[in-house]
This record gives sequence, C-alpha cells and structure tokens, in this order.
Amino acid sequence: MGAYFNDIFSGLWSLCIGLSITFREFFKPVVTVPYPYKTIKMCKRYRGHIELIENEEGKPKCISCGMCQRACPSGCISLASKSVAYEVEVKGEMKTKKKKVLTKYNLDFTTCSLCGLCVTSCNFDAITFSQEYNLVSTRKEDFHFDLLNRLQERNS
Amino acid sequence: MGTQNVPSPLEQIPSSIVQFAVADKLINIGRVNSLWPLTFGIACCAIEMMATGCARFDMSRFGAEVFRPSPRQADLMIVAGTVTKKMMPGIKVLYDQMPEPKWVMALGNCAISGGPFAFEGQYSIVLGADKFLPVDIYIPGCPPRPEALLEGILQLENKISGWNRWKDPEAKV
Amino acid sequence: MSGPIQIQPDETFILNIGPQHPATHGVLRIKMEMDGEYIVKAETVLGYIHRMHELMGENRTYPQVLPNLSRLDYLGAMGYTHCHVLAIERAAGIEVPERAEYIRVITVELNRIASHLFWFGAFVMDLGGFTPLMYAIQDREYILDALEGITGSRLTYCYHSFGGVANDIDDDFIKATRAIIPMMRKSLKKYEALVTGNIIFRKRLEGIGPISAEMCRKYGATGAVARGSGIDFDVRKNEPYSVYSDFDFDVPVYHECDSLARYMVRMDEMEQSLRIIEQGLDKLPDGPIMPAKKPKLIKPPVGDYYQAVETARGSFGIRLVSDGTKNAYRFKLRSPTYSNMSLFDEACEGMLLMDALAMLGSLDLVIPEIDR
Amino acid sequence: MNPTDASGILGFLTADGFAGYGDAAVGIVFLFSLTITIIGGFMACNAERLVRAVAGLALCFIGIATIYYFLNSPLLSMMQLLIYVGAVCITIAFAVMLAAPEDDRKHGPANALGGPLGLITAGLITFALIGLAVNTSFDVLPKENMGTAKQIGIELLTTYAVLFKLISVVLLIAIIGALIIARQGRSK
Amino acid sequence: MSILNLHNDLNTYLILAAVLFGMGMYGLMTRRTLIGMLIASELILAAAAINFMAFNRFTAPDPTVGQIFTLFIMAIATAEATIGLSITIAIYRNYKSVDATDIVDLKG
Amino acid sequence: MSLTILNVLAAVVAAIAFAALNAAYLVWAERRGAGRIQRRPGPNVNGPFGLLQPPCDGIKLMTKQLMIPGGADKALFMVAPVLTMIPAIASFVTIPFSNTIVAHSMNVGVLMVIGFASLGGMAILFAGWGSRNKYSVMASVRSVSQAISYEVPLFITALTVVLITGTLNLHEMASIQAGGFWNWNITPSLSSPLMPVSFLIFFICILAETNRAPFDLGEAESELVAGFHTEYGSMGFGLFFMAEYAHIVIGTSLITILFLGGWGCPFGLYPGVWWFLIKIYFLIFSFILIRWTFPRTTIYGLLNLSWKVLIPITLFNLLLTAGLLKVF
Amino acid sequence: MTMIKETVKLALQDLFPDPPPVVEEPVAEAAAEGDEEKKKPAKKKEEPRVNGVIERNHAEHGYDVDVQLEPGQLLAAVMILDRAGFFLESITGVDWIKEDQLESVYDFSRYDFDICRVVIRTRTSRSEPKIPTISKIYAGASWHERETHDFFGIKFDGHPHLIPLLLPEDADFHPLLKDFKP
Repeated sequence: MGAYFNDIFSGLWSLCIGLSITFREFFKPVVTVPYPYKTIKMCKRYRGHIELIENEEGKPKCISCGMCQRACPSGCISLASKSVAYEVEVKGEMKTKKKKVLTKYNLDFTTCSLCGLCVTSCNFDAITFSQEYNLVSTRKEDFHFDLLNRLQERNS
Repeated sequence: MGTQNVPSPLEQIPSSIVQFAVADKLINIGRVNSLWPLTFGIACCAIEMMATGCARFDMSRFGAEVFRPSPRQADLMIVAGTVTKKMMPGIKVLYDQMPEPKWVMALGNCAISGGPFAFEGQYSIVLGADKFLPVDIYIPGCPPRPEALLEGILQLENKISGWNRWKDPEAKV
Repeated sequence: MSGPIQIQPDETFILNIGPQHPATHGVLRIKMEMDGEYIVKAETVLGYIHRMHELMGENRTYPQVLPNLSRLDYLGAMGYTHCHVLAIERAAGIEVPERAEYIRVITVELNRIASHLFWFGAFVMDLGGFTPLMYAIQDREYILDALEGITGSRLTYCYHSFGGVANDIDDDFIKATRAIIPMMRKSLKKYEALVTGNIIFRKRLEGIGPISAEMCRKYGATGAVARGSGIDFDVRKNEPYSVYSDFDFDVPVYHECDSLARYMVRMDEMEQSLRIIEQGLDKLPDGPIMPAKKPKLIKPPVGDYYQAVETARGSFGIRLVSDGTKNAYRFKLRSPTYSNMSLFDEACEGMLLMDALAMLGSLDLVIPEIDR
Repeated sequence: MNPTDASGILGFLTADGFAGYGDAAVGIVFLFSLTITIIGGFMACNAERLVRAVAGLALCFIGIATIYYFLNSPLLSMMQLLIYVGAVCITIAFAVMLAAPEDDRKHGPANALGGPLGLITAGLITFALIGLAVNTSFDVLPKENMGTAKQIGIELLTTYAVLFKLISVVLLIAIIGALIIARQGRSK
Repeated sequence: MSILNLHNDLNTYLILAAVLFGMGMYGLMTRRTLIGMLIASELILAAAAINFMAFNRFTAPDPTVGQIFTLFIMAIATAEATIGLSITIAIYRNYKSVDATDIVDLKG
Repeated sequence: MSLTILNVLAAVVAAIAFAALNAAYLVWAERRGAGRIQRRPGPNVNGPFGLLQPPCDGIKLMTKQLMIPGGADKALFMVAPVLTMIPAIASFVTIPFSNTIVAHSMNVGVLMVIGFASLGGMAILFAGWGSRNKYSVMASVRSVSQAISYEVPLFITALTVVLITGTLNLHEMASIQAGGFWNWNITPSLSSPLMPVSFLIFFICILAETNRAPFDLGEAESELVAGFHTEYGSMGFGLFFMAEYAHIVIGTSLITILFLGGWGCPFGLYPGVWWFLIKIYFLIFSFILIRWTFPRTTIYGLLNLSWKVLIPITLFNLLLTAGLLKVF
Repeated sequence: MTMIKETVKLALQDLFPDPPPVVEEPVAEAAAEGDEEKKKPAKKKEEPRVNGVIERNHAEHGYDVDVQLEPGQLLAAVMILDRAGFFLESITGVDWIKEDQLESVYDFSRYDFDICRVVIRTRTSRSEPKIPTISKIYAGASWHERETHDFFGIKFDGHPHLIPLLLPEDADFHPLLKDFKP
C-alpha cells in the first residue's frame, strides 16, 4: 500500500517538475531569428556554390587547367577555353606566348554536393565559395550558373 | 510529366467571365498563410526541414508549422531528399492522396535532379522529383540552409497569390 | 497509407508502418502482422533510400567518395568521414600530424553530441512529447554553428581529409566550443528533470523492448544498443584508433537491456563526449594540420583493410579491397544501424504497437545509413 | 415543463410576438424527433452492414431520448443518452469490430420466419398493436405527470428498494459473467 | 388535432412504440447474426420503455412509477447487452462465426 | 415548454458562435503558447500578433477539395464530424456563464453534459470505422475505450460534488459556492476532506475525455499517423479540430462550475462572467502547458491509471463523503 | 592480448583435414591462391597460409586472423567462432571477375578488450554461386546474406527468406558485379 501511494506521489512530483520547467521557459525570450526581417551572418567559410575569383584586372584568375573539373565527384563543372597569343617582354625582347583564356565556366549547381574538392584542388586560388544561402527559384534551370557571366556582372 | 508551372484551377478561368476577384484574393491569402506541409522526410534535407520548424528559424511564423502526418490534411509536399525508384510509387500515392489545391517543393539537390547521386551507371535514383511530380519551387543546396526553405515558402506564397509578404528587399543579404 | 481492412481468418491483419510514417524517421517500412494491438510478426522492408554508396565507392576516387560518407549518416557525419580517412590512411600508410587528430576527435565528439541531441528530441517526439525536441535542436544549433564556422556546412561535412583536416580551427571555434560545454551540461540537467525523471516517460520505457546480450551478439548489435544490454563494448576503448587512448573517458554501460537503458547510455555518452572535448581543447598541440608531404594522388597498395570506428550509432566499419589503383576494388560499408535494426523483427514479436515503436525509436535509426 | 430558474439573457424571447411561434416550434421539434426515431429504427433492423445498424440504433435512441424529454422526464432522457448511446451502442459497435461478422443479410434470412414471412408477421403484430392502442380508451389524467429526479430517488430507495437492490445484483452478476465468458474465449 | 400538437396525445407514443416493436420483431426474425438479433431486441425493449413512459405521463396516478420501471428496463437491457455480446464474442472465438445457423452444436 | 424550446434554439445559435470563435482562437492560443514554451514566437506575421491566422486556416480548409476515400462508408464518414460537434454545442446550452447568462438551466445539467459527452465516443467510432483505414480503426477503438473508462471516475467524482451541493443543476451548484474561495468545492471541509484530490482526478478525467495530451491516444501521431481523422481532409478535419477545442471549453467550464465556484470571485467581490472566463482560460492555459510538456501515455498505462488508481480513490472518496455528510 | 587469437587460430587450423607439412598439395594451392589474390609485392615474404589461416598485423590491416576456406568448411568454422563468443560484424562479397570467382567475406569480432577480428573468406564459382547459409548460427546473418545476394547474386543454401532486401522486390540484377550495366 505504501509503495502504491509512494508511486503516485513521486509520479505527480515528477510531473510538477516538468511543468515548472516549461512554465519557466514560457517567460524566457525567444531565440528565433525572424528570417526575412533579420538574417544570420554567414561565417566566412560558408559553402555556397562556387564563384570565380578575379585578378587585379577584373579578369578571372582561372587558367582553365581543368583540375576542378576532374576533381568534382559529380561532374557539375564544365569549362572551355581558347588559346590566345600575347606578347610579353622577356629579357628585353618581345616574345609571343600562348595562353589559355577561359571562355566558359558553367556550374550545374543542382548536382553539386558542396564537398569543396574543386576549391582545394585549385592550385591558383581561382575559385571560392560564394555566400549565397537562400537561392530559390521556380525553374531548375536557374541553377545552371554561368560563372563567367556572373563575374562580369559583378564587375560591371 | 515534369511540368514546370501548373496553373491552379482558379487561374484557368478567364477573369472576364467570372468576377470573383475579391473572393479569389481572399481565398488565396487564406491559402498562402496556412501552408501545412506533409510530415515527409526522406534524407538529409529532412533534418534541415525539421530544423526549420524548430525554434531557431521557426516556420510557424508564417503559419506553416502544422506538419500533418496524413496527406489528406496537407497542402504542401516538401520532397526533402533523394527519391529512389523503389520509393517513387509511394510518393506518387501520397501526392495523389493530397486534396487540391496542393503544391510541391523540391528541397535539396537530390530532389531537384538527383544531386550527387546522379552518375553514369546508377540504378536506383530518380533524377529529380519533377520527373513525376509537378514541382512548384526548387531549393538548391546540399542540404540547403533553413533560411532557403523559408525563402522557398515566401516564394511559393508569391507564386500562389502574387502577393509579396515582405516588401523590403534590402533586408535580404 | 493503408488500404481497406482485410481481417484474415485467424484474426490478424497486416499493418504497414511506412514507407512514409511519422515513427520511422525516414523511409523505412515495417510490415506488421497484428492481432489487435499486438504484433504477431514483423518484417522490415528496406531499400527505399538505397543510394548506391558502395557502387560509388568503387567508381570514384578515394577523395571523391568522401562527401558520400557524410551523406550516409547526416546526423553524425563527422564520425563517418573520420572512418573513411582513417581507413585510407591505414591502407596508404599516411602519417597524420597530432594536431589534426586532435581536431578530428574534437569535431567528431561535437558531432556525436549533436547527433545524440537530435536523437533525443526525435525519440521523445516519438513518445508524444514535442517540446524537448525544440530544446534539443536549439542546443544542437549552437554546435552546428560552431562546426559550420570551421567546415562551412551544417550537416554534411567534408572537413576531414587524407592526412589531416581541410583547414585549421580558429579562436572563434575554440571560444564557441568552450562555451558549449557548460551550456550542454546545464541542458543535460534540464533534460534529466524534464524527461528522464518524468513518470510517464519512465513507465513507457522501463522493461520495454528487452534485448538480451546474447541476442546482441547473434545480431552483431553495437553502440548504445549493445551497451544498454550490459556489453562493455566501445570501439574507442576496445580497439583504440586515432588519439582516443590519450583521453580519459568512461563507457556508460547499463544492464537493464530495455529501452530506458539505451536511452540512459546515450544521455551519459553526451556527458562523456563533453569530457573528451574539454580534454581535447586543453591538450590541443600546436603544429601543422597536414603532413609536410601532402599526398596528392592516393593509391593504397594491393590488399584488403578494415577500419572500425565508434560513430554515434555504433561500430562503423569500412572494408576496403584495393587493387592498387585510385579507385577501390571493393568498398564495403559496415553500418551499425543495419545490424541494430535487424534484431527488431525478432525483438518486437508479441509487443504492443506503441511499445514496439518506442523501442524502434530507442534503436536510433538513420535510414540512409541502413540502406546505404 | 419545469419552470426555469433563470430565463437568461435570452429572456427577450418571452415577448408576445414570439409566443405564437413557440408552440409550432415545439411541434416541429417533436416531429423531427419522431422521424429520426423511426428512421433510426428502420436502419437498425434493415441495414445490410451491421455497423450501420448500430448507427441506426444510436440514432433511434437519440430520438427516444428527445421523446422522453417530451414525456416530462429530462432525467430519463439524459439517462437514455448516457446508457444507451454512450454505453450499449458503443459496446455493440465494439462487438461488431471484435467479432467481424460478414455483412448480414447477404445470404438471406436465418430461418423460415425470415423474408416476406417475417415482414408479414411483424406487420400484423404492429397493426394489431396500433389498433389496440387506438381503439382502447385510456382515461388520461387532466394534469401532466412530472416526476422529478428527487422523487424518483426517494421512490427508488423506499418503495422499490428491494427491486433496486435486485437490479444492482443483476448488473454486478452481468459484469462478472461477461468478464468470465469473454476471458474464457481468449485462450492463446 | 393539429399535426403540431401530436406530442400531447397518448396515441402518438403508443403507435410509435408499436412501430418500433414491429421493427424489432422483424429484425429478430430476419437477422442472421447474433449481434443483429441483439440490436433488434434492444429495439423491442425500447418500445416497451416508451409505453411505460407514455402511460406514466398520461394515465398513471403515481408520477414516478413509469420512470422507475423504465430505469429498470435500462438496467436489464444493459445487462442483457453485456452478457449477450460477451457470449457472442466467446462463440466467435470458438466457431469463427456469429451466424446463428452455424452454431449447430448448441442444438444438441 | 414553448419558451424553453425557442430559448434552446436561440441558445444553440449563440453556442455555435461561441464555440466556433473559441475553437478558432484557442487554436491560435495553443500555437502561440506552444511557441512561447518552445522559445519561438509562433504564428505572428499574419495580422497583429498573428491574429488573422485562424481565419486564414479556416478559409483554406473550407476551400480545399473534399475527398472521400474509396471503400469508405460514405454515410458514416460524412456524419461523424457533424456528430462530434453536436454534443459540444448542445452542452453549451446548460452551462451558466454567470448568474444571468444561461440559456436553459436544466435540473439535470450535470447529467446532460456528461451524457452528451458520451455521444462523442459514438462520433469517433463512426469516423474510425467509416474511413476504412486501419490506423483510424485502431485509433477510434483506443479513444473510445479510453473515453468509456474515464467516464466512470468522472461520473463518480461529479457524484461526490452532487452529494455535497445536493443538486444536479449546474446553476444552483455554482450559486451555492458563491462568496469566496473558502466556499468553493475545491477547498476541503469537514464533510469533504478529500476535495483537492477529487479536483485533481476530475481534471485528469477531463484531460482524458477531451483526448488531450498526455492522453491523446486517439491521434497518436507517431504511431497512428493522425488517428481517427487520418482520412479526413478539408472541413471534415476542421470540424474535428474545432470540436476538440469546443470540448475543452466545455470540460473546463464543468471544472470551473463543479470545483472553482463558477462565476464567483475568489474573494467574493464583483462576481460575474469575467471571473468565469478568467477561470476557464486559466485552466485552458494549464491544458496547453501540460500538452506541450509531457510525453504520451500508453494505452495500458492509461487504463491502469483509470481502473487501478482513479476509480478506487474516487469510490473511497464518494463513500467517505457520504458517511461524513451523515455525521456532520 | 594474443590469447584468444592463438586459440581461435589453432581451432580454425584444425578444420583442415590434412594438417602440416607445409608442402602438402591442397594447402600449397590454397596458399598460392591466397597470395595471388592479394598480389602484394611488398608482402610476398609473409609466411604462407598454414591450412588457409594467416595472421595479420592489426595495425596495418585492421584485422588479425584471415582464413581462406572451402564453402563446405564454412559452417564448422563459424561454429568455432560462435562458441568463442564472436559477433558477426558483416558479410560481403567480392567479385573476382578475372578469376571467374565470387568471394564471400565474413567479418567477426568480439565484445572484448582482447581485440581479435577474424576474417573468413570463401570462394565459389561465378556461374553458379552457392554458399551455405550461416543464418542458423547467427540470426543476424540473415540480412547480411540477403544483401550479399542482392548485390552479387550469391545464393545462400538454406536461407529461409532469400528475397531482395535493398533492391526492389522484383529486381533481377546484381549491381556490384563488375560486369553490371544498368
């Protein structure tokens, strides 16, 4: 009999403790960040989709070696380049050299897994992660980014 | 299949014939403010979906936190995760069980196009929810941040009613 | 959902739990033969989220597989990538700087707490309590924030890399982690008062879903399921890897074999993980985070290798058969939940539906990890 | 009818303009309850699915409860709801679910009395009873009888005390018997 | 007599009771299952109770006696339902049928 | 007679309005309250404080497609949501909100409320059976067996109060307790020393009768999807949703009248309808707090609680009270 | 530390009908086969398999005892491990397409501080892969065997319920075979 009532009372007491906890939480301030009105600042290592980095002239740093393309596990990067001849002064005389110039850098963000292998595999520091975190669209083609275009838009 | 923009039945009626503009507007505003999602998580993105429902991001502010486990009571299907060929019929059944009007949101890269699991020689993945469902909103990311899901809900509201809840674009980072 | 009722001659009927069901935390399907509320027989049907991880492991290079490992178990992703890098390092004979190992351990343990917190919330939600989920996820957000600061992503990290870690931790991370430790201790006390002590909660778990130690052995159960059945088995202690032998921590073992024991094991584990993190931060050595000679192309020598780690869900293992190329010849993932789940069919026979689902929650399932 | 202690905020309805409609309203409500009683009874004895028969029975009992109210016995009316709808009907519905009988009436009536013969027999009995009721002249009291709950209680514990105890014993035995019988059945 | 004044007439109640009784009889004869028969017999009991109540209001000298009898009928009906249903379920468990014609063992 | 019936009809209209308004805004309160407990704001962007949320939900539910699942028993399926609203609304008729605000003060008010409550079980059973869904059937069987077993202690406790006050009329019952909290039935007196316990039991029974957490086995989300209303969408579901809150209002009103002195002020000052409302909303707040704090009980734990704990105690209490009333 | 390892090793060696001399014909074949399969240039000097049992360095490979046996010896070997208190970690297959063989690999470990992971491998022909089931001894092997059957098509003799587990119910392909084309 004693155990019977003991059970009831200890049970009730545990319920009261639970209620007191939630009751106290009721008066605590909310922790919500009301998103559209206020946003969390993304940390600097945040991984959005990738972006090309520009050099001083506003051109992409990328030399289109294709390392990122090979490193990508899901094959979402495709790039193209063409050779451009240019003259450079070496030891006083002008020499014609060829350089690959990026003509296309497409990212299919819809298959990207944000692993960062492209960024780590890049030896020239030419790509980085963007800070965009709230991409939304009604068309999935919107996520096939032309990064070269984006870079130009950013510069203009 | 794979239709991009399925017009709602109300949109199909030419407005010159039926003039219920005010009622339509009211109904649409009612609908966008209570988008009840189906409790339906498949993989990683579902965890972010739950995180969105929880205290830090709180979907409930827009009246969208009532996760209904039964498709009969849900308005919004959030396909959160990889859709496999084995699972696809089940999802279709769930979608069919939802009463009109209903909307589909593809959350995460897997639901958009198979994501990192779409490779040559795969045998198990459906390449995107839009292969068998009329998807209204795509949210990329692997997984997307909860803010992206909230943004998706706002975007969907805009799509349904043409009404922008949030007028100040400067607040967007 | 379910079809019309077909009551069979012997008074039982088939109830489909899943593939979409709130209790299964994903797309698991359990075909249950029920007699009223009692389960006569259960058969688990898997494969609704089979994502071909093993096939991809054979098709892709070793670094390319790494992101897959974090999708395997999105709650405790760090432990899985840790296992992968350890396995490849073992096979290819890569030395890892000590600082990198310490950072790995700290991140893994942080992630373990995050995973357990999520499990705790989801488990209590299975039992009908909703608020603890909110508290637990809020606590988890702090951990995720800290991890996001160094890894850049919230759930599916790609932070560990062969030979070390992708980038060094900064003061922000250390500060955040130091702040998390007392916060978590306080929260754990709160959970104990709110949930563990609650009479309804205890009544629902005490003696429910008994799994004997022998049954654990027959099914190869590991992790909290085994430890809740009185088996003192934790890969971190029994087969020390990484730098776990430097740390002083206990392995909680309960002998009650019921759902409450498994619950208690995980709750105690969080406390132990906090201890490990505390020690890790104190002892954190200086030095590089990558070996001096950064391995560029990884080609382990021919042979087969096994690496086991203790993830949040149990003993995870990678069996790697290498043929000397940059792809694996065979890449087998031994997932702990697969074994833990396999005993459910037998264990739930004769139980009430409610109890069976409570027990299912106590197994801590992540379905993509079962289906792989 | 019982005089109400407080006619309430809705007392404006006592205004003369409404008084004339009051009687009509009562009549309509009575007709309504008669209808649902008979529909319910019809469903109860004639529905193909047993669950519908139970639903009909419940409907019929609800109708009877309102009729008791018209017969000046709110107590019995509420008891009817509580006992018949809340307990008996639910018990029968449970039994239907537990025993899961195949749909009734699909295979014809149980015995020779069923079918048209049953209809004829039942119809004859009904007409005989109706004829009896209509043709007999009862001496109706001028004043309506209104037994209140208090009076019923007093009578139960004085005049009918023995019967009351007997009924209690019967109920107790019924409960115990039901438990024993249902328990024996479950031998697994 | 106006149709709206039916509730003040004893015959209304008696006819209603007769109709319910007839329905009960019909059900009792045509139902195959034990549960169906039980439902029908509940109707018969209800018909009897209505009669008691009607006579109580219109003719009885004692204002409570009819109500008390109706109360007793309720108690008996409840007991009957309980016992009847438990027997039905017990029979069902043994014979896997509640069809009255299938339960031939009882006929000796 | 004529008057009462017209009164009742008018009161039904008033009751529907009151119930609907209450139900709608209790949903809002519940969502906001749950939010606060979980440290988030809850619905707050639709109108001031999110007050436009219930109308939005209502509009949405009403304009959704009406679906009747194949194989369902159509009649039962359609009738059940309506049937579940009837007892809730009918019971409002006899609830005295204050000394004057009462539609029809019945002499058997307590019986009426409890009798109509038992109708709710029927509705749930029809809903479960009508939808031909295994989850629904299991849920409805569960919640009906729960309702039946909690009706017993509920009724016995109400009987104890009836013994003390000597009336079945809710209006009289509340009037007797006028004057201050020392006159309330919850306060133990010489003849009824166990009244706080009775109050607690009554409270628990009302929680169980209204299918609220931790007794919400009928809609145990983690096991039975959505319980007996799994197959209901649009307004059918809306009615179930509303009926739940209407039942809560009825239940809390009953607690208030039986134990907390109805419309009386705790200190005997300015009695009136506001006190009644304050009391019921306070009780509803505690319902919300309880719902968002506790996990769900098991079905056997629930039945054990009723048959092994509540019923013995209430029976003992009834006998004790009867004996003591004879003595004092 | 090595206690359990030694005893298990000895017990497993006893399984093989003709013990020692190392030069015995079938044993040598098994050893050669094992080495060929390994193709380890650096580890060539490792001691040859004595009765198909070989001891490995745990730090290097992650397991301790490696046993290569015929399908017929499998049950006996597993029973030895069962008696010694091992638990089943996993079962998997490997497709050796060049040798036209399918290998089934069993990992066993112990709930113990005395680490000992035993790997049992057994091979069967690729055209008609058949291996006895061990699900009678280890109930947990049932799922692992079903999975292996899914992926490699190895038929486990005596398995009560060998239907696809991870693949769709009507799947008739075995995706982890090296010649699999979807």
